Amino acid sequence: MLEVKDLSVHYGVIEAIRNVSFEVNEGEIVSLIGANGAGKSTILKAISGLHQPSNGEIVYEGTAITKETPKKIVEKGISQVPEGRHIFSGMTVMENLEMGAFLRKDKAEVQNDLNNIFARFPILKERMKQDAATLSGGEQQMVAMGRALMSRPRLLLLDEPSMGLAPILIKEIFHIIEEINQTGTTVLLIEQNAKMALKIANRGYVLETGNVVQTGTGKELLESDVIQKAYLGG
Amino acid sequence: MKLVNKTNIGWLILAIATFLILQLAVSTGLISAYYEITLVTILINVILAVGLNLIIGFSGQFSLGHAGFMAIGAYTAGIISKYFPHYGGLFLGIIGGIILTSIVALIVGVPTLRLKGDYLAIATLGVAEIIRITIVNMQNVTNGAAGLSGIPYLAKWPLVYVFAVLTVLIVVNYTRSSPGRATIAIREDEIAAESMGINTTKYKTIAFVLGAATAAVGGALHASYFSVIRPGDFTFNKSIDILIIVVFGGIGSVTGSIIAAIVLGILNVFLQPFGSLRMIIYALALIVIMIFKPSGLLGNKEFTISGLLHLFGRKSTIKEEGKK
Amino acid sequence: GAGGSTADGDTIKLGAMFEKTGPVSAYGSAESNGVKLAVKEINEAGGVLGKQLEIVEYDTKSDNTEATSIATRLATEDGVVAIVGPATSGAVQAATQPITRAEVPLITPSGTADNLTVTESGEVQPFVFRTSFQDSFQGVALANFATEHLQSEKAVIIGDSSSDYAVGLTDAFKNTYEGEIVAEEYFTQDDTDFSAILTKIQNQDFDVIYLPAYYEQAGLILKQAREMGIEQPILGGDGFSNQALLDLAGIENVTDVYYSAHFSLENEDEQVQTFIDNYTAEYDTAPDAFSALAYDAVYLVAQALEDGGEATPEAVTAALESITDFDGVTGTFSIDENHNPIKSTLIIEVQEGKEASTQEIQP
Amino acid sequence: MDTFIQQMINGLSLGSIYALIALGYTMVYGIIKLINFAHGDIYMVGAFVGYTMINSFGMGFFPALVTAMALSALLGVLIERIAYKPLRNATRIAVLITAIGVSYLLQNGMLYFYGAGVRAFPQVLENKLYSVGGIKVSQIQLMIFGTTFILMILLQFIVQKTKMGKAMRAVSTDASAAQLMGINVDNTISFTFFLGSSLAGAAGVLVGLYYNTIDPMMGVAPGLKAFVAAVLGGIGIIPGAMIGGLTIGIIETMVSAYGNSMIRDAVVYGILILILIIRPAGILGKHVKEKV
Amino acid sequence: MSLLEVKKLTKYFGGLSAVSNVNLELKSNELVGLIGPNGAGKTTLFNLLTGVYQPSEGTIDIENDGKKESVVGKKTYTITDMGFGRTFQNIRLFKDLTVLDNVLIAMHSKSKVGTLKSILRLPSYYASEEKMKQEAIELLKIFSLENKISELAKNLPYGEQRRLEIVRALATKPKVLFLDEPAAGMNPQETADLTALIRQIQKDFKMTILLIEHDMSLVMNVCERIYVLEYGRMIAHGTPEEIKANDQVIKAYLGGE
Ligand SMILES: Nc1ncnc2c1ncn2[C@@H]1O[C@H](COP(=O)(O)OP(=O)(O)OP(=O)(O)O)[C@@H](O)[C@H]1O
Ligand SMILES: Nc1ncnc2c1ncn2[C@@H]1O[C@H](COP(=O)(O)OP(=O)(O)OP(=O)(O)O)[C@@H](O)[C@H]1O
Ligand SMILES: [Mg+2]
Ligand SMILES: [Mg+2]
Repeated sequence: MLEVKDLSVHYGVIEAIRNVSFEVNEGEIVSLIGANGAGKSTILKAISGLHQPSNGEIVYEGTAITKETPKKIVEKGISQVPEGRHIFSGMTVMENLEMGAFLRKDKAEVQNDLNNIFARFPILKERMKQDAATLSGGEQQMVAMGRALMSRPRLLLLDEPSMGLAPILIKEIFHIIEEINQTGTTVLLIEQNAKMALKIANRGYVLETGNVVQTGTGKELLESDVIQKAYLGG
Repeated sequence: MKLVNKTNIGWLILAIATFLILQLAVSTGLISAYYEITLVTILINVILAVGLNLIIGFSGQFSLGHAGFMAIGAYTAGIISKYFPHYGGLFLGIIGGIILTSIVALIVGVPTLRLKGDYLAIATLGVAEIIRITIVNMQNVTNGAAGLSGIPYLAKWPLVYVFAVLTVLIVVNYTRSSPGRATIAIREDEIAAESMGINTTKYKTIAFVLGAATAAVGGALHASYFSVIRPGDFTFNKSIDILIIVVFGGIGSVTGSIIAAIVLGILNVFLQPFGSLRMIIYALALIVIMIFKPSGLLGNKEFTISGLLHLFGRKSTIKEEGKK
Repeated sequence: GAGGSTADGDTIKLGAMFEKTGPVSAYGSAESNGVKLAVKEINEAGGVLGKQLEIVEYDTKSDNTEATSIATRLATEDGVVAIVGPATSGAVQAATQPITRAEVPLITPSGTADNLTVTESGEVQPFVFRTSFQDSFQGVALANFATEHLQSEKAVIIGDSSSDYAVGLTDAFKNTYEGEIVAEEYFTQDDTDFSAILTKIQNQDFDVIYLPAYYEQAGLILKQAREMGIEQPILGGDGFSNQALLDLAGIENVTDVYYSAHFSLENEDEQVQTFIDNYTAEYDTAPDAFSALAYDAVYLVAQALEDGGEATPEAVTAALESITDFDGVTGTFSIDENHNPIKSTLIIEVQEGKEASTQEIQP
Repeated sequence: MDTFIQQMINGLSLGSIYALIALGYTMVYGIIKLINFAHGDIYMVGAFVGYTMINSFGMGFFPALVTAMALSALLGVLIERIAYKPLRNATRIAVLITAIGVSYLLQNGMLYFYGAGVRAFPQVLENKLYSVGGIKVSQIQLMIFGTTFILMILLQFIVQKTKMGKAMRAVSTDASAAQLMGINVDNTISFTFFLGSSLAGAAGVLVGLYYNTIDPMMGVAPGLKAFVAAVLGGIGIIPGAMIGGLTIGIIETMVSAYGNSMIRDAVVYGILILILIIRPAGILGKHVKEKV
Repeated sequence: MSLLEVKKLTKYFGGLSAVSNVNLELKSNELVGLIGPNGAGKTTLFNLLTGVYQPSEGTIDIENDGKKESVVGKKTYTITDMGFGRTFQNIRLFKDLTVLDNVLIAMHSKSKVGTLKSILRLPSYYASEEKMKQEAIELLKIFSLENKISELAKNLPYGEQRRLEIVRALATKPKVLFLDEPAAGMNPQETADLTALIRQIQKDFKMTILLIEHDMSLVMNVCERIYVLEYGRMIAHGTPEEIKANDQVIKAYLGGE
């Protein structure tokens, strides 16, 4: 479904990632793991069209989207929960969620999806009219997640969705990711919490200072020694 | 202990050398009467811009009222030195201007500096307008809208030069000290600064008052050098002119302000013959420069002698790479 | 310095410095036009002392510091024999010191403050001249006119607090006027809405409005006052003297308006009519007092050049001091010992936008 | 009492002019956080377009108004694309200087081509004067007040309720997240300028007609006043611009009417500062303490 | 007497009570955890303690030289001076300044360097400047940041930024240190390193630490006691073992396995 070939991205003169290649098949959960600064978020930015890669190709369902605008990419069904939440301050929780459905025209369905999201995150329903900027960190994370789902993505890009969440919610989030996946959304997941990420992932890639250094099924990676040491804390 | 360190000596030599070169140029007629005016205008602009940079660039407070403080300095010095037309009178005037301006800045600073961003800009703009209108209305003292003329011409260029160097020295010393760092921290993140134990109001006020005081010096020298001042010289536009120098040089860069004052001063000389086209060219230049150098000439970096060497060093390596 | 070196060249350089951009650019631009027209005419007629005049012109941006800089540039770098301009008193003051040091004469067409040519302590500025009359003369003339011809006893003053011109006229009027001044209201140059002060004075008892202001605001005040139903006569200075006054106020509103003027568009004088025709042909708009005064200033310099017989600043200065019976479009005048023109003012009465009568008042 | 009511009306009509200019100002301001110093000059250009259309092309008032709005809008978009867009990632103050540059350019460009003198705006609408018990209101005054009020409601509706408006707000708080929602940031900002500048153009024609005077520098003072009004009402808050504009208009009038017209502006700024000290985020602004 | 005593602390935001009726006590040299679901009011509690927000009700007292002093109504910088240091949930470093400057700024209020002295550059100024620099570098060494003193804060990797925040808070010489999710965004390895570090500073500096964290591997490892907030109310308090076993906490926060 998504194929990233020899992708290189620069910030000015800094090369954030170099010749990264990986693929995501329809219906999979694929996890990217790696230390801070390895370039994980950069890859997602390149896929969403927020940052132009300097080299390489991104192919989505057979067509190259490397040079497409973010808008076109969203229209094609790719949605992202960005690192650091990036919720819209000055807008209410409700408006934030509605923004997720910006390109959708099927009003009734949108309402339906909104209800589903409130069912998943009941606290958001309570905070519906509150300025999203004043939400707690975890609540904001839920808004960001809900907002991405509102576009009914076919491919969902998640950048550290469990960051700052309470343990019970982390479990819930991973549960939700699996659920979303089962209802037909393909997921590309970035996580610090590699253990949980690899547990639900079909496959995973390990990134180190801009390079893919290891790949395998979630299970294989979980069990590999190097991974155990470097990312799972022994 | 470290009073005589390399950097200080370096700058001292630079300041004296510049002075001697200028002196030579003036006495040989290389700098004619006309270029002397340009020189003094640049020096006064340096004083004004460095002071405003302290407020905007270092404490991060957006002030649009610099012309008001300049006006207080100019009028105080103008009036006093008309009474005592000798250097004693001028210095009395400058000191009086500094004191008066500082008092006004303190009075307006304490309540308004808690305003943020553009709200503060409007408040300071208002203060400057109030100062100007007060001057217009104090007919007996200030001669109202017609302004003061015949102010004794005492601030010859060397004096202005000395004041410019002093101003730069004071501002640089301040910004590169512990209180100065505290001030910069406010610019970076007010809440974090406060959580680090910094009395933000206090340091904002210090920067504001210090900046205002330098504006008073600039105004006083302006009055003495040009002999004529009127309220119309200190409008909002004047504040904008100084702001342009600050931004053009680089917000938070003292050397940037100095370079920008020089560049814009020289640009003005070149543009003068263009008549009414010149403002069009100037406007275009402003736009183009900001588009290509949005952070100003120096960004928030300082021009240093070692940096210059470094730059040349790097350039030469680029060249070598090119050869390969 | 370099001042006198032009005598050897094939042209005589004449400096011009005007407020061509910035807040008072309307006056500076009009004067610049007057200067250019005069120089063109002089050159077409063969020049002065057998040489062509060449204008070296700069824009002061309506900024006084810039005026100092430019005056210095003209006087010391460009080698002009004389400088015409600038339009406002402040700029003239800013230019005085440099031109005095360089000993180059300056003739301001419309710097009207009393202390331009004579300092507060009574010394004559040796190199500053003007072609307009000074604020005190005009203010006194208007005050007397108000009493004698309008029989007014109670006046309201509406003045521009941001312009020294208006302040000068106000002061002179207040010092001379024999009646009572029942109210003083002020506005600034940027204002377009005068309803507050007009509503305020409407209820007061007065028989004349004294309006020392330039035509831009005066026109709007006339319109707003008349539309509001204020019908008392309105008296103003030479700042009214521009065609735009009628356009702005609307012809029907310019009634019972009196103002002092240097020249009148209705003047039958051949010289004046030629000037008006040439100016209109050149710039597609009728000249105003500013352009006329600047035009005269150039001819004044030309005459001084001829009189002095030498294209040097020294000769021009000396000749300017002794000019008598100069015949200009703004009247025939001599320069007095204080470097001011001795000329009479016309007080023009306007009814329904038409000049109804003119009266000459001698100084 | 009559005088007081008349002065109140004077204040309201002056204030509604400030408000009219401030509306476009505050909207642009609210969306891209730029003090668009050129706004006052677009207003000036609008007035000149209207003038030219009526004088040289013999248009009627309404066609001239529409043309002025369209051309101003186009100018606004053009300015944004050329002068502001390259500075998307620069500091706000850098863009502010660019805006000052644009402002100088428009002023001096018009000065160059049209000359510095004032022009009388053709009086194409008959200005009826309504008089009720000694209190006078003119037709244009009512028209300006009405236009301002309707535009305020319209703008508020657009920004708060329409999809475009929501996109505008989203772009204003987080442009990259807005892109992730499928919003075209460039188009949204252009639209903002389109709307804001067309309002400025309309204001130019209306005010030109009302006061009967236009000149290349006419945008400077109202531009500054509109900026002050926008801040006073609360930055980016559309009804705030209206309230800010009216407040300033009324204070100015009242100071002239019952105080000393000589110190009018000083009093206005004094009151302004007091209001800001009491309400640091403007009259309608909520002083939200940043969530830490 | 305890070092910090919080009684009946309440904070309303409009109708919402983000913190309600909270009692909390810290003794000298203690390491205490504060956990609770997202939006429970933990960060708000920190903000109340440090004067960023003013409480709607309740008291906060700190012991100073044997005397009880209230911090309610005081400005944040005064409270910092009285001995409260903190880090922020969303990192708030002085991004465009160097690592060293970040630390020096935090030392400023205790250094008492006068403005006039700095401008005139008296010899004593250089002495105190030098001393501050040395102290700052000492602190940075503890966190292995001494090689990065002239890097800009924003160019540090995330984990190091978190550590720098802690150094900066320590530089204010606090009696009590409030850490708000110091391990957020760190991988397990980095979290383990941080755990050791927190233990060490508590020992070396004899400091009282109150720690907010969602990472149970950190909290349960280092904390002697733990407070649990939910919907602004304190729902539990006890040793890690007690908390782990507390039904209410499991239901609201930990989740069952
Ligand atoms: N806007 C930017 N400008 C310059 N450099 C950047 C920028 N964004 C990221 N980088 C650099 O690119 C590299 C990769 O960053 P990226 O954010 O993709 O890492 P990451 O793997 O997502 O890390 P983390 O786990 O901290 O989120 C880092 O070295 C980072 O410093
Ligand atoms: N300034 C504010 N205005 C309005 N509500 C606020 C404000 N600050 C916090 N809140 C609300 O108070 C509640 C507590 O927020 P707080 O940030 O303290 O939660 P937290 O316990 O730190 O959560 P997390 O673990 O997710 O960071 C939240 O519901 C939040 O929406
Ligand atoms: Mg990342
Ligand atoms: Mg929190």
